[in-house]
Amino acid sequence: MDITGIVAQLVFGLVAVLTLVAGFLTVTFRNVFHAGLALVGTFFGVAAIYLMLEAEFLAVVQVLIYIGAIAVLILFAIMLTRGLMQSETSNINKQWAWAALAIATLFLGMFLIILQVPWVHSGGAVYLDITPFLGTQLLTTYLLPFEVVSVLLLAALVGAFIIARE
Amino acid sequence: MTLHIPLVYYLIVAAALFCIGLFGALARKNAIAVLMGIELMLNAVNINLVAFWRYGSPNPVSNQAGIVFALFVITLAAAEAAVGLALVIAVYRSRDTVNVEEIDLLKW
Amino acid sequence: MLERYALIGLFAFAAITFPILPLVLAFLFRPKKPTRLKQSTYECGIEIQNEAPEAQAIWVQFRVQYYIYAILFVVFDIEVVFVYPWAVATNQMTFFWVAEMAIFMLILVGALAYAWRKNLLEWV
Amino acid sequence: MDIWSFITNPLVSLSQLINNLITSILMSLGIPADITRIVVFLITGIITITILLLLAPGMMMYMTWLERKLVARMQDRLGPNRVGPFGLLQPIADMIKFLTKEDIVPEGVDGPVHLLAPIVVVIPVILSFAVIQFGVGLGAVDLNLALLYLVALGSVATIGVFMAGFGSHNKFAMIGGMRAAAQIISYEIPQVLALSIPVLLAGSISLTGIVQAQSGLFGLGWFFFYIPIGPIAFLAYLIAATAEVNRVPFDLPEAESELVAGYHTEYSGMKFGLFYLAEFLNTFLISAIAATVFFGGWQGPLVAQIPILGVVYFFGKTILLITVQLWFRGTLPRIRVDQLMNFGWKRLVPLTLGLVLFTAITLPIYRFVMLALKGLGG
Repeated sequence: MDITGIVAQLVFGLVAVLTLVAGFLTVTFRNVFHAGLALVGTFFGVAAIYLMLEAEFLAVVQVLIYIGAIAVLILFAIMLTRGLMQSETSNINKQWAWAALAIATLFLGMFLIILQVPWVHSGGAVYLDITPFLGTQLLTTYLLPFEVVSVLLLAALVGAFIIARE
Repeated sequence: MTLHIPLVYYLIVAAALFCIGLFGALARKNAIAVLMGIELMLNAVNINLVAFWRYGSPNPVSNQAGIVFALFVITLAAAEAAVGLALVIAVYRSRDTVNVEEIDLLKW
Repeated sequence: MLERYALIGLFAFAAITFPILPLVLAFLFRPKKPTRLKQSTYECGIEIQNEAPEAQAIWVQFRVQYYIYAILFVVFDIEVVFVYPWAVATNQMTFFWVAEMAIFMLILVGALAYAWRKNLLEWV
Repeated sequence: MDIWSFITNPLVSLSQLINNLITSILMSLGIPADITRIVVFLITGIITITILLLLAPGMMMYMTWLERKLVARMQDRLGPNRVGPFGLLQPIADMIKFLTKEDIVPEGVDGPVHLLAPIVVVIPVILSFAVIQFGVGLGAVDLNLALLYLVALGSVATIGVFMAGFGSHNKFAMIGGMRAAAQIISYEIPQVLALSIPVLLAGSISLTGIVQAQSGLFGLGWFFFYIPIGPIAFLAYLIAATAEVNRVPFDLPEAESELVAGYHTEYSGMKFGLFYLAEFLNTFLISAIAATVFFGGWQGPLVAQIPILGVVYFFGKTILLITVQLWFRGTLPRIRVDQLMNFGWKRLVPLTLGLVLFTAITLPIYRFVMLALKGLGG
C-alpha cells in the first residue's frame, strides 16, 4: 500500500475513534447537558466521515442542521426541563445490563455478517462540483419526496406547537 | 483517496455507532437522553447510506440517491426531535419529571 | 476535492490550538490569589440566596417560548438547506424550477402563518 | 517565471516559488513522489495557516482601536490617545493587560464547560478564515460550498454561547446565554436566505464563482447594483448578521442595564479576551462576506493586469463595511426583546423568502440585461 493510503487510513482511524468515543460519552455522561455536548462532538465526527466519503454537501448540512439546529433544540429542551442539573444517583435504568448484553450480541452478529459479505467496490470517481447535480435530481427524480418533506415539516411544526404550548 | 479505505471499515463504524445509540435509547432514564440515543442511531444509518452511495454506485455524480436519502433522513430526524422534545416538555410540565421510568401512566 | 478538505483539517488543528495558546500564556503570567469572596457568584452585590442544593440555587425556569422559536428555526433551517442546491441546479430558469420551490416555500410559509395567527410569535 | 508577473502578483508567485523549491529539493534527495506531495502540502499548508492566524488577531486589535477612535469621535470625545501616536499602541497595551489579569473562576461553575466555552466560540470563527478569498487566487482553500460552509460554522457559535451560559453557574449568565441563543437562531434564517440570493444570481456557492460572476461593467456587475433585489438583500443580510453576532443595536444578551454582562458575566482575564476576539473577528467576517458576495470581492479597476490590487480592493471594501457597522454601534440605541423577535420572524423572514422567489422569477431578465450591457460595453 502506498503512503497516501496509509495517511488516509490513519485519518479515518482517528476520526472513527473520536466519533465512537464521543458517542459512548453521550450515552454514559450522567449530566444530560454534558451528554448533549458529547452528542455535538459525535455529529462533528460523522460530518468528517461524510467528508471522507466525498459527500461535502452532506457534511456541511450535518453541521448546519444537526449541530446548528437539532443539538440546539436538544439543549433548549434540557434548559427547559428543570432538575436535571443535580447529578442523579444513576442515569441508567435497571435493565441496562440486559440491554448491554443484547446489544453486544447484536453488534457481534452485524460484525460477522459485514465481514462475510463479499462487498463489491464499484465506485466511480467523484471529481467535480456535484451539488448542482444534486439540485437537479431533487427537482426531477425526487420531486415528490421533496414536496412531501415540506408537508411533513408543516405537520411536525403544528404538532410540536400544539403539544408544547402553554 | 476515498477508495484507499475499504467499505467494510465504514460499515463497522456505523454498526458500532448504531449499537451505542441503541444502548442509549434502551438504558437511559432521562427521556431527552433517550432521544439523543435515537439521534445517534439515525446518524449511523446515514453513514451506511452515504457509504453505499459512494462505493456501490457506478456513477455517483449523476445518481446521488444515497445523498438524497440521507438528506431526507436528516429532515425526518429533525421533525422527530422537535415533536419528541415537545412531548418531553409537555410531560415535564404536567408530571414534573423527565424520567422515563416514572412516566408509566398507561400501565395502570 | 479531498485535498482541499485535508487543508481544512489541518486548519482545524490550528484553530484548536489558537485559542488555547493565549490561555496557556495567560496562565503563566497572571497572578493567582483566589479568595472566598472573589470566587462567589455574581449577584449584583447581594449575597446569593438559597445556598443549599448547589445547582438549584441559580436555576431559572425558562419559558416555553424559547422552545417554540427553536422549533420554528429547525423547520426553516431545513428549508434553507434545500434552497441552496435548488439555487445552483443545472436546469435553472425553467418555469417548473421556480414553481417547485414556490410550492415548497408556500407550505412552510403556511407554518409561519399558523404560528403567527395562534400568537405563538408574541414575546410577552 | 518573469519578473513582471512577480511584481504584479507577488503573493501567488511566492507561494508557487516555495512550492517548486521544496518539491525540487525533495526530488533531488530521492524521496518518492507521493511522500514529496504530502510534505509539500504540509509545509505550504502550515505557512498559509500561520499567515492567516497572525493576520486575524492583528486585524482584531486594530479593529478595537478603530472602533474606540471612531465611536469616540461620533460622541465628541477623543478616544485612546496616550499609548503611542494617536493611541496606535493601545491594542498592544490592552493585550498585555489581558495576559496579566487574574482569571477568577467562581465557585460552583461547571469547570470543563466553563473553560471550553470561549474556546468553542473562537474555533469556528478561525476556521471561517480558511475559505475567505482575500485576492485573486489568494485564499487558503477554495471550496465549492464556501458560502454554505461559512453559514454552517456560524451556526456552531450557538453551542459555545449555551456552554458559557450553562457553565457559569450564574442567573444572569444563564438568561443571557438563552437569550443569545434564541436571538442567534431567529436571525440565522434571514441571514442564510439573504445569502442565497447572490448564489442564485451567480449560479454557484463558491466564493470565487460568485466574485467572478460580478466582473465587468466598471462595478455595475456587483450584485449590490441589481436593482431592486441587491440593496434589499444586502440590508437584510447586514441586519441579520449584526443580530447574529450580538452587536449593537442587537446586543440584548449582554444588556448591561438588565443582565450585567450576559453570558460572559463570570468570565475574566484571557477567557473574556477570547469572547472579545470572537466578536470582533465575526464583525470582520460579516464585512468580508458582504464585500465578497455583494460588492464584487477583489474586483476593481486594473485587477486583470495587476492582481495584487485585488487585495487592496478587498480590504478597502471590507474596512468600509466595518466602519458602517461601527457607525451603527456609535449611533443606535438597543432594541427590546419583543421588538427583536417580532422584527426577525414577522418582517425579515417573510421578506427574504419573498425576495428569493422574486429573484428566481426575475433571474432571466437580469441575465438578459447583463448580457446586453456587456455586449454594448465590449
